[in-house]
Amino acid sequence: MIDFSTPKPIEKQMVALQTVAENMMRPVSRYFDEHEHEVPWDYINFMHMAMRQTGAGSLAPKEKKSSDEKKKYPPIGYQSLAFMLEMLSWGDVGMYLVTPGGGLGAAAVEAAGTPEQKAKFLARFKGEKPTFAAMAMTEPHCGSDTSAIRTTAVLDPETNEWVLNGEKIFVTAGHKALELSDGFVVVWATIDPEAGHAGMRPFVVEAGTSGVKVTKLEHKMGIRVSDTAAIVLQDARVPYDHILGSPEVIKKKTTKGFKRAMATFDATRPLVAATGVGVARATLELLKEMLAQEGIEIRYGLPRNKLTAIEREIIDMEVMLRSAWLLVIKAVWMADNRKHNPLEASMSKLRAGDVVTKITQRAVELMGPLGYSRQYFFEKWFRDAKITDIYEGTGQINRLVVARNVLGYRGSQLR
Amino acid sequence: MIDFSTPKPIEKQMVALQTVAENMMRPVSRYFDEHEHEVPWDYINFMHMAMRQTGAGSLAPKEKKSSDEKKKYPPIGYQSLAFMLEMLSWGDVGMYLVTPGGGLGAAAVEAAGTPEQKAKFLARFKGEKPTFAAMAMTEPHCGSDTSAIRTTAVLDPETNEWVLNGEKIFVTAGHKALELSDGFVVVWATIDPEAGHAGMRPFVVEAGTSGVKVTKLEHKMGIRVSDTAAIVLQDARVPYDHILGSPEVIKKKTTKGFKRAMATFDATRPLVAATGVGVARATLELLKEMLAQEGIEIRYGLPRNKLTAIEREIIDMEVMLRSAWLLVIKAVWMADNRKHNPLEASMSKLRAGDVVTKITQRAVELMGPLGYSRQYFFEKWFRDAKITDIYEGTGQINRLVVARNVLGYRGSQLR
Amino acid sequence: MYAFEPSEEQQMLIDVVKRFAENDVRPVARDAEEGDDYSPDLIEKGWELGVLQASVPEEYGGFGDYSALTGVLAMEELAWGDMAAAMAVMTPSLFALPILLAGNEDQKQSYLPPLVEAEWQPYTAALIEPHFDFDPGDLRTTAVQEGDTYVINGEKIYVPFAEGAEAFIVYASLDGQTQGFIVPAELEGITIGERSKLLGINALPNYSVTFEGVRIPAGNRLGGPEGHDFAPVITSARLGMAAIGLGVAKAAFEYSRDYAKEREVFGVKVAQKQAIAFMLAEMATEIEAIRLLTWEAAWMVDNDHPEAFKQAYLAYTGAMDMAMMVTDRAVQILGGHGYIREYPVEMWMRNGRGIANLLGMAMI
Amino acid sequence: MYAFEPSEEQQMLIDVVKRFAENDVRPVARDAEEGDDYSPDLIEKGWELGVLQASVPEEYGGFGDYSALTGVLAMEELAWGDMAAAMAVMTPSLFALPILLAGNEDQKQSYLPPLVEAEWQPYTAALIEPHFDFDPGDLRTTAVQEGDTYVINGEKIYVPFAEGAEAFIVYASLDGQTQGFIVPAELEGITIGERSKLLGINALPNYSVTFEGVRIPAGNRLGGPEGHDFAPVITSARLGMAAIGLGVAKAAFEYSRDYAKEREVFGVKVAQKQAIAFMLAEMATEIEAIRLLTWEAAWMVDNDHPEAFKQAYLAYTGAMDMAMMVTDRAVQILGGHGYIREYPVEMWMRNGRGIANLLGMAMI
Repeated sequence: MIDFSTPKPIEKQMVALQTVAENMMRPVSRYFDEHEHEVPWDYINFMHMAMRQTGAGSLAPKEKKSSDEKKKYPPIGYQSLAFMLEMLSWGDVGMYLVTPGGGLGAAAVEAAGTPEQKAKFLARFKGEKPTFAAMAMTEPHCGSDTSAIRTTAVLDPETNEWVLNGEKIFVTAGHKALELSDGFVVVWATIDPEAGHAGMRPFVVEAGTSGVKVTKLEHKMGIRVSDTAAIVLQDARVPYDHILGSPEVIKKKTTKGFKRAMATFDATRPLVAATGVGVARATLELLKEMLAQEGIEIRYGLPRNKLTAIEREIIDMEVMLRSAWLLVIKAVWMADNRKHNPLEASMSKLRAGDVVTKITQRAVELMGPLGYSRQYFFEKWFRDAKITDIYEGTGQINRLVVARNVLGYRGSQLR
Repeated sequence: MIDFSTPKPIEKQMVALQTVAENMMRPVSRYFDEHEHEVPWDYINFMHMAMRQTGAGSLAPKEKKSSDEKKKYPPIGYQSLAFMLEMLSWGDVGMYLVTPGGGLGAAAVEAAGTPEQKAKFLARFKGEKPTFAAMAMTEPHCGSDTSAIRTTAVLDPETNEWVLNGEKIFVTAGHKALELSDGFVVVWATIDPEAGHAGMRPFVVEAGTSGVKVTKLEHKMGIRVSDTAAIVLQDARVPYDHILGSPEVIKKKTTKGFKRAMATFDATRPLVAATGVGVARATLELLKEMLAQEGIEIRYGLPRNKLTAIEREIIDMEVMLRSAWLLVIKAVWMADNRKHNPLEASMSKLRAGDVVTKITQRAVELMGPLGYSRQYFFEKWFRDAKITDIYEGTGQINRLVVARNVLGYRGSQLR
Repeated sequence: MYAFEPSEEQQMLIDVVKRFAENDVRPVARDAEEGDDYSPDLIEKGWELGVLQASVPEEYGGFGDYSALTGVLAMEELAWGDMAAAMAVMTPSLFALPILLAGNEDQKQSYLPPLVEAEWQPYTAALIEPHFDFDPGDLRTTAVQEGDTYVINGEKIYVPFAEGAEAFIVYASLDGQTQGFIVPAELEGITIGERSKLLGINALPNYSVTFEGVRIPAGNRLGGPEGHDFAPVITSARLGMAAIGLGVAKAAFEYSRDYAKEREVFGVKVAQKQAIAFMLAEMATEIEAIRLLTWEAAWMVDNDHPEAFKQAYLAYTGAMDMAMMVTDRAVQILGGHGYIREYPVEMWMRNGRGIANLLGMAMI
Repeated sequence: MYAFEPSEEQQMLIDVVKRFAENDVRPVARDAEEGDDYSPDLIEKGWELGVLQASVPEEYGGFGDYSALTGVLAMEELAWGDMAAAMAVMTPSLFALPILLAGNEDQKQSYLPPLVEAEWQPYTAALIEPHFDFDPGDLRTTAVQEGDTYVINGEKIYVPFAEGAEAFIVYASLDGQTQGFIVPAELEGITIGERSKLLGINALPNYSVTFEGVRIPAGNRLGGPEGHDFAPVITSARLGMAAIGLGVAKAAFEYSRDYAKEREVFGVKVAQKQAIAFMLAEMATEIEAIRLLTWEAAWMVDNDHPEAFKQAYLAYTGAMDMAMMVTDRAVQILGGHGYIREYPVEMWMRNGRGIANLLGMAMI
């Protein structure tokens, strides 16, 4: 069966989320853009409360249901998340990024942790206070090339602790995870610098760990309300069982650990794509709304050579936007149904990155002098959009992934 | 001084060429498209006569003038050629390719030959009968990768002859050069298969050489009036002095010979670009003419968001076309003024390839059902255009060349 | 609930169509394009796959229910074999589907069973007109009511199998609205012109047809005296062309991908060059994106979704650009080989452009 | 005769401007954008390079002849330093150039020498209006003749240095034609609004200005009683923005090229990856293509070529797309570093988009 109907539970959820986006995000969106590094506590506290009440403890999909429940309703955890993220990003993608509940850090624990680790590390998101987690992968000298990571983890046999040393940058919500809440950062470090990817392991570094310091908050073009931290680890000690995954995997020098991290990307890439789609939809909707106020309606159905330039732009945008969204939905549907989806995940990410960039850039142009003004959201979304094609794998990295998949190549055959 | 005025001699020349394009080419353009491999002798004979009368013996730029003359008028040989090729291609790019006078083969002799070789090989183009020359580089197993050439040239010490063996494909006008006139083909062969580019040398193989055979004429998407030959060399023997260039260069195992061939490309690439510009201009002009008949005039000066979709397309096409042409002019101006121009040559070629492809493809779409019909030239130019981005270095090869130049990289640093 | 896998029945249909496309169509497609046309046997074999029949309910001679989605799935595979073959095999649907989608009960009963239950027959339709800004919603061919008849005047082009056709659906402007009319071929005032020569799909015989004072009974108006909504008809045409665009693009993508994996340059496979690999990645992504858009539009049609008309328009718009982009790049990846007729990609590029120009020559 | 090398005089001007851009502007550009504005000293230093002065004949206080081409060459270098700085330094030309190009002898004599011979002064112009489809050829601000005066009504935005300005050229629609009017700042009915906050060029103070029944003598109409042709004025504005686009794009291209040569990925330099190298190749080609188009348009202006208006429009159109494409790719090549304000490319991307939106804020 091919079916394009939105699951009912998601439809219900969207009503509430749209209210949040409209009433909690949009009204303060400009304020926090202009007051960089101020924290939108109202939104954060509200979301924390709301998620506790609805039982949604984190942004990661809910734990598996009993097999009985499963039969009644196929899994829609990732689909639900994609819709949620799209709508929140429609509200304000920077604010979405500071939604409490764990973000990419919790997703990594969810994807790579043992049941004990999940229990231990994820419980905090259901607590009294809003709590954050983050993922720390990038280092100053390396961007997309994760095999070049230099942060080291050495086991101290006396204390059975891991000792971490290194510097991480571009840690989304790192400040909130380590300094504004009792959260954690999942730090990728190597236990064998000679081994490349095979040596890489994820470690849970909790707030309050000595030797861990947020050294800088980046000033960014867009998504300014979201903190992007630089973190230095200097002889930071974490307990042995803070290395994510089962002990056998930990010891073997294989790339399994790394591959598991990549599997995290298969799950998170379509979600990042969804945030881009949200920004693009916001832009297109406002564009059409403002044109409608000028009496301009789009005449769907005309041959292209009878359209106005604006109509053609809008129609092209609609094609781009809808098809990007459908790629997202297919990718998360695959995730929900435990189908291997690196190809579809990267397709959705690269296309969403392209699409949101193009749509926001064209919208600023189409709106003429108004497009360039900070009185309207167009210019802000132009700035917010561009990160979609950069973080969680640039457009280039995702093209590599797609190419390898369609060509049947290993990484070594196509770099 | 920066100056964009067309030199007077070129302006004069263009009047005559436009007459040729309009009266000798356009009326038979469709006929020869539909009668593949028929030879347009009327055009060929006319052009041969005309060029003899005007003293232009070949398509290669005229020999150097005395230094007195030089002072009076800066050199415009390549510029003149670019204008000529653009106009003839505006008439019919396939027919331009069968213009007698030597084409790329003569250009190679011009660029790489000794004075004696030039005298010997180029005289024939001023003779009674129209004569052709061709360049044979590509082989069945290799396209852009000229270092992989397998055709061999071995010196027979007894006869002091070169013995050539191999197979060449995509030889433009090869049939006319070897079988329909007393012309020649410049065949690239290796004198040392282990040496890569350093072993490559150009050899003049004349019509009537035993062991040389045209084995196939390709059926092509467009430019059907131009013959594209496959040639087999089987113990083909040519005299020692048919290896182009001075003897010292010949003996040394350096890449000088190859680099000289590449210099040929610096000269010919903008000329090929010019042919693409000619096709693109033909398309845009017909498009505007047909729109004008429908009462559609382009309103230059309006903000883009007030244009119709057609106006915007036409304006974008004009931007593309004119700027591509200016890149061509700059590249040939540099050639005329003996400025090193591989960067500009490749820029003009890659952009012309893009531009003519886009313009012809969009024109077919814009013209709706008419665009797809063989009653109009749009569909023919769509087919003719695409080769511009393929032969004489694909768009990809030219991007490599441009990239190396802007990055200051050698070939080994960027492949 | 989202789901992205064809049903078992759909998959079976896809499989048989794919086999036909691969084993019967591909080997003769180039010769057909170069002038040999497709043999009646091949067209009949394609017809018997039952793509149209599966869309027609039993009461009208078929064995299924109309599903735009199933049609899209089958058409992509057919067109993967060859665009002209797909259009030739499916030409009778140009006549049957408008009747199924917009005809009244009487028309369905009269016309569908004899068409659907029999061998392939040249029933066809005339929509396209010879103007650069041809617009299905604003035709120059006119229908005027005169008493109990409609009089049709106008010029149509690219009418598949017009020569020798049994009957046409002719689209004409009636008081400014596009309406279909069932026109038997033997009526007076119909002149079949010369066979058209086109940029591509030359294996599909198609002709210009002039209608001069052609008079048909009022009952031949599609949908009966009150006429019909044109939206479902043009939506079906858009989805048909979008699906063909997917098929042509898939063919070109696969071929150029395989070529790039096979051929060497500078000591590695062409496909190992980022510039080529990225092209292929973008081609694959674009095809998949437009496929999903087309599927969703077809699903909307099947579910009477109010946005179906708009979505099919978007899918068709996306498909015309996608097909051009993908087929153009396929030629580029093959380089010189892309440009010669020994390889199929240049034909796919010519056909691929047609997605934009030939709306109305296929329906699903 | 074609030639593509600046004259000696032009090269000297390019060189001094380049030095200023590199040594004086670049080091403070980020701080200026983030709120510090440019110091009057820096603006004065830029002014004294004599870019405008070189375009004004001696009789009006300058030391050269008007040349659009020279202006384009200098403006590209200035904008390479910073777009807002280029616009700030050149703001007086928004007032002087229309008078030079379209004013009558009297106006030239009265206004040019005191402006050109003195230090930088806030003379400016008001063209842009707050509508999405703002069209310089179809303004909503109106001028109506009443006896010996014109009465101006309307709202303008993005007027550089409006706060504290000496005088404006205000563009308004007079009987449907765009005409310029010389408006001293002290007149009644002029209200300077708040400073505008924009996507980019925030170091350039600019304001909305409302004109309510502002009454000026008839002699203040640009060109005198018969008025003037608007084409040379808007052409100068288009070339000014195109040249700025070239400067911003060149800055972004060079920076991302150097970054790509420096930074390593997967064991090689980023620039050694075909995907990145090809991006850079296309950026370089596009910049050069639009540069030649802009040069040609400016050359046409200087040679009274009948196509100058159209060509400048094409150059400007090309420049807006080129600037966006190049600056967007520069950010992409820097990846995460492209997105943070520690590096300049994100600013260039925001400025680059402005080429399309800010027509009328610079002239050459």
